[in-house]
Parts: sequence; C-alpha cells; structure tokens
Amino acid sequence: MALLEVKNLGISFGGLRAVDNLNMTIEEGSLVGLIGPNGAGKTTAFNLLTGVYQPTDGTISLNGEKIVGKKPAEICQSGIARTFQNIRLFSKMSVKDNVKVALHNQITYRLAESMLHLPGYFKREKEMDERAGDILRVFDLEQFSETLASNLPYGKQRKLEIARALATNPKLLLLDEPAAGMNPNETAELMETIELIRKQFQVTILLIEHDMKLVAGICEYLYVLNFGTELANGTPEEVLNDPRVITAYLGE
Amino acid sequence: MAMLKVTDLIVNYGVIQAIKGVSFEVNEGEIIALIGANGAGKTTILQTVTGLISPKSGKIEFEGKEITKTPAHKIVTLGMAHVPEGRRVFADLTVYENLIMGAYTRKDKNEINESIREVYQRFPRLEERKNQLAGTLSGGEQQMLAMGRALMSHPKIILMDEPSMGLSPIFVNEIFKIIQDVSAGGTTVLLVEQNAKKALSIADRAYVLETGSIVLDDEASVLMEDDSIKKAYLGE
Amino acid sequence: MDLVNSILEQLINGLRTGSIYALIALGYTMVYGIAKMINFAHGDIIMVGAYALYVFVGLLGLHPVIAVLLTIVVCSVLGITIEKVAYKPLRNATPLAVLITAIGVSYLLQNLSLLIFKATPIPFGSIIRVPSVKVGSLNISGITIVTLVVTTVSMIALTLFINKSKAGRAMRAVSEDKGAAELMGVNVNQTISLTFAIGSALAAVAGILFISQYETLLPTMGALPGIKAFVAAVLGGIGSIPGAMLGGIILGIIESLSKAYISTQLADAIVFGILVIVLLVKPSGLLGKLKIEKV
Amino acid sequence: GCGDDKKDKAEGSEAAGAGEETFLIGGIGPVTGAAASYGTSVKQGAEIAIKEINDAGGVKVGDTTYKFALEFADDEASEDKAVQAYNTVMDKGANAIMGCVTSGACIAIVDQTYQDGILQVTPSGSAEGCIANDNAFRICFSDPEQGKAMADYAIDTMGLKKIAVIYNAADEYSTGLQKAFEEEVKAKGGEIVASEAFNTNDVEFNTQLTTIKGTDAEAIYVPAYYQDATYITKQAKDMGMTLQFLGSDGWDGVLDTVSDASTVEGCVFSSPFCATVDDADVKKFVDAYNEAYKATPDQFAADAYDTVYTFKAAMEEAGSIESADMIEAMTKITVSGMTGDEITFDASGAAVKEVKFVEVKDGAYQYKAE
Amino acid sequence: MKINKKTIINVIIAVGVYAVVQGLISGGMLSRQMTSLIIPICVYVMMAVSLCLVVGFLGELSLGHAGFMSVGAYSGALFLTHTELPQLPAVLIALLIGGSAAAVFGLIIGVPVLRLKGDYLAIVTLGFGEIIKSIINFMTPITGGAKGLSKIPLYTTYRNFTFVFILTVVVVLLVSNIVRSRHGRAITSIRDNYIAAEAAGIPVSRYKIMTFVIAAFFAGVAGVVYAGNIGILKPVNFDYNTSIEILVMVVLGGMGNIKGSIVAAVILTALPEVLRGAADYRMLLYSIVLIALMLFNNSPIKRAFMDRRNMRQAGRLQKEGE
Ligand SMILES: Nc1ncnc2c1ncn2[C@@H]1O[C@H](COP(=O)(O)OP(=O)(O)OP(=O)(O)O)[C@@H](O)[C@H]1O
Ligand SMILES: Nc1ncnc2c1ncn2[C@@H]1O[C@H](COP(=O)(O)OP(=O)(O)OP(=O)(O)O)[C@@H](O)[C@H]1O
Ligand SMILES: CC(C)C[C@H](N)C(=O)O
Ligand SMILES: [Mg+2]
Ligand SMILES: [Mg+2]
Repeated sequence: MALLEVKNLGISFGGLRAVDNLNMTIEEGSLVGLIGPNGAGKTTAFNLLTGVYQPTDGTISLNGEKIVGKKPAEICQSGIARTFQNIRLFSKMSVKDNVKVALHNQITYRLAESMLHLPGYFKREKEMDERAGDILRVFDLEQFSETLASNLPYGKQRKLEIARALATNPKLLLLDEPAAGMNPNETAELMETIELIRKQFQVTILLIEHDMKLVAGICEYLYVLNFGTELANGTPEEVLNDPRVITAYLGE
Repeated sequence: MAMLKVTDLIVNYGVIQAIKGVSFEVNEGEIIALIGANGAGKTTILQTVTGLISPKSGKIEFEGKEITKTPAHKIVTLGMAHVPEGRRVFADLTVYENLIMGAYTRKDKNEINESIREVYQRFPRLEERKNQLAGTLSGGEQQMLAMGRALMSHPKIILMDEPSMGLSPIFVNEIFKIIQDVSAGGTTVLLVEQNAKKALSIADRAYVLETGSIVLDDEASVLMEDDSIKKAYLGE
Repeated sequence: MDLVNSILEQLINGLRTGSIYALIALGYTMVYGIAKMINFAHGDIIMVGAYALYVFVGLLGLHPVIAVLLTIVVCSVLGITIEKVAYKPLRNATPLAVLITAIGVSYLLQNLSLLIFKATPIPFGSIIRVPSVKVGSLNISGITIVTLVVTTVSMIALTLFINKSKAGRAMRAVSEDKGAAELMGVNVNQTISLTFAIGSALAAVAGILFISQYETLLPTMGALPGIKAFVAAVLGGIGSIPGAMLGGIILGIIESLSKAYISTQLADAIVFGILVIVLLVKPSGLLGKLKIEKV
Repeated sequence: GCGDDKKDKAEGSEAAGAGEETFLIGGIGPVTGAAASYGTSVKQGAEIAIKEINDAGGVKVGDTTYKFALEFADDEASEDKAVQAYNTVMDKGANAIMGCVTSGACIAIVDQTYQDGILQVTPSGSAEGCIANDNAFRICFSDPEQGKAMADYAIDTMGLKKIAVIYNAADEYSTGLQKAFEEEVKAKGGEIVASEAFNTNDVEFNTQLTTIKGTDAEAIYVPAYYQDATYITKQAKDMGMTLQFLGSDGWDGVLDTVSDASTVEGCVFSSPFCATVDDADVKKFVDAYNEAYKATPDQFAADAYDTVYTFKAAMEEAGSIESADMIEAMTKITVSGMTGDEITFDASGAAVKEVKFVEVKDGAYQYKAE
Repeated sequence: MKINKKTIINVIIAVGVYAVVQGLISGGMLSRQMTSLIIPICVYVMMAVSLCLVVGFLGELSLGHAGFMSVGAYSGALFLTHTELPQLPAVLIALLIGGSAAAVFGLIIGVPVLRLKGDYLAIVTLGFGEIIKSIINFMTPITGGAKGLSKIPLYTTYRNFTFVFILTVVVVLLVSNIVRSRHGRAITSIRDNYIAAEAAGIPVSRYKIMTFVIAAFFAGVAGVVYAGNIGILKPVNFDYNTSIEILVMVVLGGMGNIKGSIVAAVILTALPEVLRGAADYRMLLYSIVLIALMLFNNSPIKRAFMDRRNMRQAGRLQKEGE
C-alpha cells in the first residue's frame, strides 16, 4: 500500500477551480516533485493535504487512513508535516523554541508538571533540548539556537522551517519551494541536506520547486500540474522532456 | 555622471552593522547586478536607496541630487521604482487597483490606461485576474503583479529585488527578457538576484557583496569567467 | 393596534439613538480601516466638538454656521495633532501599544475638559431647529431626521471617497503596507493625517448633533457613545463603512426594543448577547469581509 | 506637608496667635470621573463654611482657638480608591472625616473609621449602611425616609393616584428611593402604573417615556440626580408629555443644567435646600459661594457646609477635639444650617430634620407651603 | 545553569520585597496611605500577570478580564459571608471557589475565542464583561444588585500581608512556569503564527480555551483577595474601565513580559496615589505619564538601550560558551 493516496481531489474558490481531479500515489520512502506553472495549484494541493483547506471533492488517504475532514493539527499528528511558501516561523521565538514547539506531541508531560515544574518537566525538557539540538545540527543552525527566528537571514529561515517540520516526526514531509531565494551553491547544499534527512529521518518527501536543477537532481518521480489538473507524471527524464511540459512550464 | 551614486554607505539594524561602507554607481541605461549570498545585505542596500531605511552614514545621489535624507515617496516622484523583496502587493486591493497604485505619481489618465495595457500585454495572467484580490494570487502571480506595478510609474531607474524568485522556469526566462526590454526602453536597472548566472548574462556590470561589503566589481562578462565567482555564486 | 403603535414608536426611538451611534461609528470605522487602530479617544473628540460648539455659539456668540465650521476645524486639527504627537511615534510598535496610548489620550482629553469646564454639566440649547414630522400618529423629531440625513450622506460620501478616489485608494494601500505604499509615491504621514482629519471631522459633526439632541455638556459625555459606536462598528463589520451605519442603527433599535419590552437592566446584556451571536454566525460582522489568509 | 487648600485658608487668618491650632477635616469624595460634580460641590461648600468660621475667629475650645483646614482626597466614587483616600487624609492627621460623598465609598470605609474611632459625618451618603457604626453620622436624608416622604406628599397633599417611576437601577440611591416610594404609594392606596429603569450615564430616555405615555399615569417620580432629570424632562417635553414630575433631593441644581427652564416648570421635588429661598443666611452662603466659584451651590454644597458647622458644634459641646468626646456630643447638639433650621442627630446617626418640598415656578425654586 | 542563576535572583528579589514590606508594616513605618496600597498592588499584579498570559502570550486581546475578577470576587465573597469556618480554611476554600467559578466563565468565553480574531474577539470579551456585570446587577437578591454586596469578612487585608504575598508569588510562579513549558510554547506559537502552529501539530482550539480558563481562574483568585480587602463589592467596579486598566499594565509592561507586567502593575496602582499631592491635576498628570511611558517604551532611546544590553548579554553568553 502506498503511503499517500490522493483520488480525484478538487477545490474551487468562487468560480475558480484551483485544483481539479488530482490523483497522486506516493510510495513510502520516495522523493517526489510537484511542479507546474505559477498559479497551477501546487500550494493549494499542499493546503488540501494538510487540512488548511477542505476539498470540495475527492479523498486523501495516508497509510490507508482517510484524512479529509481532519484538522491541520490532527493531520500533523497522523504524520504529514510541511513548510510554507511564504515563510511562517514563530518569529518572536528563539530558533530552538521553534523546533521545540514542533516536538510538542513527541515529548509530552502534563499541565500540572508544567505549572509546578515537577521532575518530569525537567527530564522531558532536557530530552527536548537534546532532540532540538540534534535536528538543528543537521541544518547547521545550532549556533543560532538562541537567536530570534525573525532575525535570521532568509535562507536560514527556510532551513529552520524544514527543521521544524522534521521535528514533528513526520512520515511524509511536504516542502513548498525550499530553494526559493537561494543561490546555486546554497541550493546545492540544500539538496545534500534533503538527501541526508531523507535517510536519517526516514521520511518520504513531496516537494514543490521551480529550480529544475534541484528537481532533476534529487526527485525520483514528478507530478506536473497545470490549471489545477494533472498535465503529466513520470520520472524526471520522462517529464522534463515531455513537450507539453516544455511548452507549459519549462520553455526552451 | 552616474545616474545613481552611493558613497560609503553604512546601515545598522540596532547594533548590528548590516552594510559596512558600500560605494557603487549606476550609469544611465545600464543594467547593474548586485549579487551575494543570503544575508549579505542586498535588500538592505536597495531599501536604503529608496529611503525605506535611513542609513547611519554615507551619501546617496540620484541624477546629481543628494537624496540621502529624502523620504521614500519623494524619491519615487523623482523617477525611481522599486520591486520589493517578498512582492508586497496590496493584498486587499484588486490586481487592477494595485496597478493603478503603481501610477500614483502620474496624472494623465490616458497615459496611465496605456501603461496598463502594456502591462497586461506583458503579463496576460494579470489581465485574466484583474478583479481578483491580489492577496489570493499564487506566489508567481504576485511576483508578476509587483513587477507590473513598478513599471506603472514609468521610472527612470528601477530597483528589483529578486524578481525571479518563485517563478516557473519559463517565466524566469520571460522575466529576464522583460528586464532587458525595460532596459532597452531606456530605463536603468539595478538588479538583485540569486540567479547570478542569468543576472550576469543580461547585466552590463555587477557588484559582489559579502557580509555588508563589496568585495568585487567588474564587467558582468568578466565576472562570469571569474573562478571564485563561478565557484561561489554560479554553482559550477 | 396599540401594540403595533407602541412598537413603531419604540422603533423610532431606536432610530434616534441608532443614527447617532451610526455617525460616530463611521468615524471609528474609518480610522480603524486605514490606521488599523482602535482610536479609543474618538468618543472624547466628540466631547471636544460639543464643547467647542458651546464656546463658539454660547460664549462667543458666533453665527451657528460659522461655529459649526470652526468646530469641525478644531476637531480635525486636534485629531491630526493627537496622531502626530501620540500615535505616530508608535507606528512600528504593536497595535496594542497604540491602543493603550489612545486610552491615555482619552483620559487626557476628559481631564483637561474637567479642569477647564468643571464637573458641573453645562446646559446648551440646540442650534438645530427643524420641526418634527408627523407620520400618522407617529412623531419623528426634527433632529432625528437631520441626524439620519447627515449620517446617510456621510456614509455615501465616505464610501465613494475610499473606494473611488485616488486619495482613498492611497489610504487603503497605506492601511495594508506602509512601506509598499511609500514606494508607490504615497506620502504615508500625510495620508494618515488625512485619515485622522476626516475621522475627527466626523466626530465633530457627531458631537454637534449629539449636543443638539441632548443639550447637556459633560466632560465624560463622549465615553459611553464612543464605546457603543465601537460596538456598532464591530457589529456591522469593522472597517466597513456601510456596516458602521447598519450596525449603529441596529444597535439603537435593539437597545430600544429590549429596554421597552424586556428589561432596561438587561438591555446592555441583550445588546452584547446579540452581538456575540451575530459574530459567532458571521465572524467578521454583518457587512465585513471575511479575510481568508492565503497560505 | 500641607496641600494648597490649606495655605489658602491660612492666609485668611494671618494673626495666628498663641494657643491657636488647626482642626483638620479629612474630606473624601469624587472630584474626577463621572461623579466629579458631587465631590466638587461638597469640597467647595465645605470651604465656604471653613472660611466663614475661620474669618470669624475660629472655634474656641477651652483655651485653644481652632482654625479649620480641609484636606480633600479624591476617591473617584470608587470603593477601593475611597479606602486609599481615607488613609491619605489620616496620614495628614485628620481630626474628623467629612465623607464619603457617595454611599458605596462611604460603606467601604465605615468599618475602618470605626476601628480608628474617628468621627465620621457624611454630607451626602444616603444609604443606610453609611452610618452603620456609632461613630458615623449623616447630614442628608436617608433614602427610605425621603422616598416615603415624597410618596406621602404626592398622595396626601397633591392628591395624585397613578404614578409612574423612572429610576436608575444601577444606583443604590435611586433604587433605595424607588423602593420606599413605591411601597408607600401602594400602602396608601395609590397605584404604580409603570416602573421603568435606566442605567448610570444613560442620556436616552425616550423608550421609558414612550412606555409611560401608553399608561394613564398622572405623574412621574424620578428619584435621581439632576443630570438624569435634565434629560428626562427635556425628552418628555419634546414628546409632548405634560405629566407632573416629582423628584428627589438629587434634583437640586436642575435649573442650572436645563437649557430651557420651561422643561422643568411645575416640577416638585423633596429637598433640604433651595438656593433661591428668601432667607438671609442662605443668601449669604449663596453669594459667598458664587463669588468664590462662579456657580450656585446645590444641596451637596449645602450639606457640606452644614457638616462643617456640625463639627464646630460638636467641638464646642464636647469641649474637646477628641473624636470620642465629639462623637458623644453629637446627639446633644443642634445645628442651624442651610439644610435645616434645627438639625439634630438621633442615636442611629441620622440627621433629624424636616423634609421640605420645592417647586419650580417661573423658572425659580420655591418652597411649597405645607 | 543559566536558569538556576535567574531563579536564585528571583527568589532573592521576592524574599527581599517581602522582608522590606513586612518590616515596614510591623515597624509601623509605612504611612497608612502606603499600607492601603499593598493589597491592591498584589491584586493587580495577579490580574496583570494572568491577563499577560492571554494578551502577551496567546496574543488575543481581551477587554473583559475584570468580568472574571468579579465572578471570582462575588462567588468567593458569598461563600465567605455565609460560612462558619475559621479564617484560614474559609479563605482557602473561597479562593478555590472564586477561581473555579471564574474558570467556568473562561470556558464559556472560550467558544467565541475559537471563532473570532483580533478586534472582534476584543469586543466580545468586552461584551462578556458587561453581560456579567448586568447579570450581577440584576440578581439583586443574591448579589445585592446596585447596592452592592457588603459585610464581607476582611480576611485579606494588609494585616494578612504574608498570606496575600505568598499567594501572589504562587500565582506569578505558576504563570511563569507555564510560560516556560511545552504548554507555554504552544500558546506562544499560536500568537506568532497560528497556521504554522496547527501545521506543527498544536491543537490550537484546545490551547486557546485552556489559556482563557487558566487566566480566568487566577483573575477569580485575585477577585477573592480584592473582596476580602475592601469588604464591599459593586458591579460598577468591574466594568470595562477596570479591564482596560489591567490591559494597560500588561501592554506597558511589554507584551509577553511577566516581570514587566508586575512592575507596571505596581507603578500604575501606586501612581494615582503618589500623584495625590497634585490635587486637581492628578488624573491629568496620570494620563500624561501614561502616554509618556508608552512613547518612551517604544522610543529609539529605549531601543538603543535595549540593544546595547542585548549586546552585552550576547557577549557574556558567548564567553560562557567558550
Ligand atoms: N484563498 C484563495 N482564494 C482565491 N483564489 C485562490 C486562493 N488560494 C489560491 N487561489 C488561486 O488558486 C490558484 C492556485 O494557487 P496556488 O497558490 O496553489 O498556485 P501555485 O501552483 O502554488 O503557484 P506558485 O508556483 O506561483 O506558488 C491561483 O490562481 C490562486 O490565485
Ligand atoms: N529588520 C532587521 N533587523 C535586524 N537584522 C536584520 C533586519 N533585516 C535584515 N537584517 C540582517 O541584516 C543582514 C542583511 O540582510 P538583507 O536582508 O539585506 O540580506 P540579503 O542580502 O537581501 O539576503 P537574502 O538573499 O536572504 O534576501 C542579515 O544578516 C540580516 O539578518
Ligand atoms: C452625592 C450623591 C451621588 C450621593 C448619593 N446620595 C449616594 O448615597 O450615593
Ligand atoms: Mg505556490
Ligand atoms: Mg534580500
């Protein structure tokens, strides 16, 4: 059984059919790209997968379990985490706390333990600190632990978003244009990081990206959206040489 | 005489010095690229030039006139437009209204309508969506709108902060064509780009910024062949 | 028949207060919509307007028309000054900081007027003498009609101004992103000043009509209508100009009906109860746009 | 240190000789906020009396001559501020307390004044709880007393039968009067045809008036303050209502706040004081007040004036300025003042004085003949 | 390491404040005016700190905090006036009753909190405050209505300073403990970006309600102390003006800054008393001081000062790290 199964997914905004009859199957452990022209509905598809928007039709199942209708927080707990195209960090919190928020459901203790700072609190907090440190280290952000998230430069903010998403211990990680605003070197570095986390955290990854170097470089399979519907899918070689994709998306 | 001349610019955020004494020039009709890693200070420089941030010290001249202390809205009137980082379209205004806002400093209704037509020609997607609230556009559509809006003021010089960010490959090419077009139409361009390869390929000259200081500047074609640049910014 | 008549009369009573609330709410909503701040001092500018009119007509004996114009000028200048001195330095602070400063300004205006005009209420006869109109057995007072007309005209003018004029568009741009508006060539400070000038001018008009209706001046007279108008603005959808008018009138009518047929003591509770219900059903008020955040 | 007020007083008596001391009155009441006018009246009324007494040489108790001084603390008519205001005047060394002006605040401090054993006289706190303890006295009428008196007068003297009431449900003074009035009217066989409530700071009374208009009421009783009365009478007139209005002592001053005297023409209210009455003492007080504050004193100013004279009488009777002695003396004294010719105090601490009725006639107050 | 040092300093401050105040009280060195400020200060500290949780950390504007306080005050006071228990157990139970009753109202208000945002929520909280007030006023037989509820045993006056002080410290401690825990982080993340918080698995609705309930509970506790200090309760004391006063403290203290809220609560409670010497100009000065403080708080001077301090701290941290 595939990890994620999307069937006939669709949503309208007013008269606009932003996503229409979308079908996707994502196998456990794969790294899949979602590409398509601006406004094709890629981000909207992410929003549907994570419960930010409710689809007007279609189903989504994760490990066979239907997740349509669940709240975003519940979907996160079922195992889907994401980053945002327009960065959404907890800007007035430290880098480390950003990650610790995401550990909320991983390492828990009770309200009473919070209020009274009982031993459980210290033990669990220490665990959290260690886990957060581990994750930050992967992204080379450890030295910024105490920096306010909003004071990080753009590129580092993107990394922190990924770190935070990973901290929720997802099975499926959705990345929305992770390389936007990065220069080629930084992008190359990011590609390595993505490969690394994929192995280290054993996550399946679905990413949106306009940087074809990245897409061709790391994705194993691609879905192409155009005007809300599927234009093509296949391996990168197939898709990137598909004339329809070239006219609609890649250009010469 | 340089159209835009920046001398010894220093900019602080609180106690952090983001720009550490930067000088550069943009001549009329040129396309100048400003490249540098994340956090190098590119955005800060553009914002200081258009008056959104006031510098600690240094001098900014536009067409021979000092504008260091001139408020941003007056600078715009002088003929400078800025496509800001992160697009910053007016989310609650329609696409059309956003474009009209771009022509805020202009008076002639007919000319404005003419400009709108031009923008729609360049970005047909915007015409399709002219009555949609800008906030609900996709990322790339917003980028087009930000660009179109800046062009609406018929600027003498246009400052662009990562105009290709978030655009599909076909559109990235398109955007760089548009920049060349705009330049050919007589508008001077100061371009900040992560896509250094593309930027250098259309630029006349370029400056390389590293943590708040300019470390290199030369003809774009020369920089393209520079090994250190190739390694650091072109990903080769 | 009697009951119908009584209900009609109570409706007209509701219209009477409602039209004043609506007028005040227009100014509230206007400033909120553009400056994105709850101007708690708005009610007190109404008070200043009322006292100003009293000074011009009652003490200096000016012609009412001149006095009205001067009153509007005084309030506009006051509004601009308050903005410059107390709100502008907080442009980059949290909106709550501005809210608190506005509360400070409200205290300041009340206590200044307490020092100048003392605590004893000052009587001041209406400068508006419009005969009341009889519709069947119902009597609609002249001032109610004047208020309704002024409020409606202000609402239409304001709506057109904000939506259709260049300055109005600039205001909306400023309300969303000051930096980007500045990049379009909009003088942000001037635009915000204009917003406060218009808002305060509306407050002046409200003050004039208020005092013409109730004929008594008190330093604290603006506080309660200010809060009520705030409620009205929210009920109608804060930021929405027609909403402010609708909210004001509905508020007045609910108040009047619940006082008449349920309980005066519980009238406030009923008004707020209805407000809560309306907001639960329509979280952005009656005519407010629900802002969907694009993710 | 002493406040500005004290210095002003001191000027009046420069020849401060040997054996001369100060008797400090601690005044408490609202001089800011919505109730500011009451506190201000009280403060000013007391100042007139103090100046009068000091100018006349002060109060002689044994060998010492005492000059009065006033330390007036703002309580914003709030309970917690009243406690702080009380403690402030105690810090300043108050010898007796005049206050609080409003009932709630007064009740908030009665237990403390009792513990401190200090003489407390409230000029205007009319609720029963204000004089709960032995050390506390009141100059004004109590609410039940006054409401009952008005009901008696309305039915017995004025011959009214069907009466409507508009009262402030959020105010204890108003509800106290309303309750007593309605009970007495019913007891006397009259009828309360409507009992309409309003809230503090309301300015809109059309709703209540419309309801009353639909009844066969002959009169409307408004136990409330003059601001409320101002709005109510005006709006009634605008509606074309011509009912007889009845009021309480809070109405005093109403002529100064109506924009058109004809709106209150013919109204009758119970009052201890009337500024325009033809009486030499009253005239002297009114003139002095007018000169000092450019205003006509209302009942609260008169109450405060009498409070100061009460202190004087108690000092003289006790032959001491010790609170314990003065408290004991209180039930023995008779004060002739603005709100009564022969005011005495009963054991409960209430002032015993005649309830008088005032009518507005030709734009002036006038005592109703009994 | 770092936390411990801070904790020690806080303990020293708390004990120091207590010792000084208690010393002054028993030494009779405090003026009566100052004495009568002690309990109100404690009450407002509790109010400000609890509201800080909602406004500063959850980021929701609440204009009805005094409503919770009144529920706590009335229910606690009703218990106190009717119980025969000795003082200490009576007060403890009253505090629990007051807090719980207020918490129930916090729960009720939680419903709109989930649907509404920003200023809409603000007006609804203001509305709830006024509704509570109206109802208390209406229930005359129980609450005394406009006359107020009087003859409340004075169990929490300055004579019981030790008790009230400990209570205040406990409230402050509990609130700041929550803030520095996973629950507090969840609350703060909602403030910073609720969409991202949801995506990170935070059950936003549950935490919003929880925050209101906790804040209401402590406001109720503060209300009981208030009642036991004054002895008389009137609905008008809990109108929106009181809510606003508390909000002013929170904002002045710097949003999401518990220490700041405490300092602001102390300053703003004491300020009107300190200004008594100014006689007629008192409230005028108060408003001017308030505006000036707000402007200063956000002025470049202050920011430069804070920047420099942050720099020094950062420097120190770095050294420690080395
Ligand atoms: N909340 C909304 N209301 C109205 N229209 C919307 C909304 N969200 C998205 N849309 C529209 O749906 C379409 C798809 O948007 P989406 O953000 O998914 O595009 P995208 O594929 O992510 O594009 P890009 O690559 O430019 O980010 C766009 O045309 C956009 O204008
Ligand atoms: N508002 C701010 N407050 C504090 N520091 C800031 C602020 N804005 C930027 N900085 C810092 O100033 C430096 C320069 O930032 P700037 O945004 O100009 O970089 P950039 O070259 O545009 O980077 P990018 O390519 O990521 O957009 C960075 O270190 C950044 O962290
Ligand atoms: C001055 C008045 C407002 C006092 C009123 N008699 C009361 O007891 O509250
Ligand atoms: Mg997108
Ligand atoms: Mg940048």
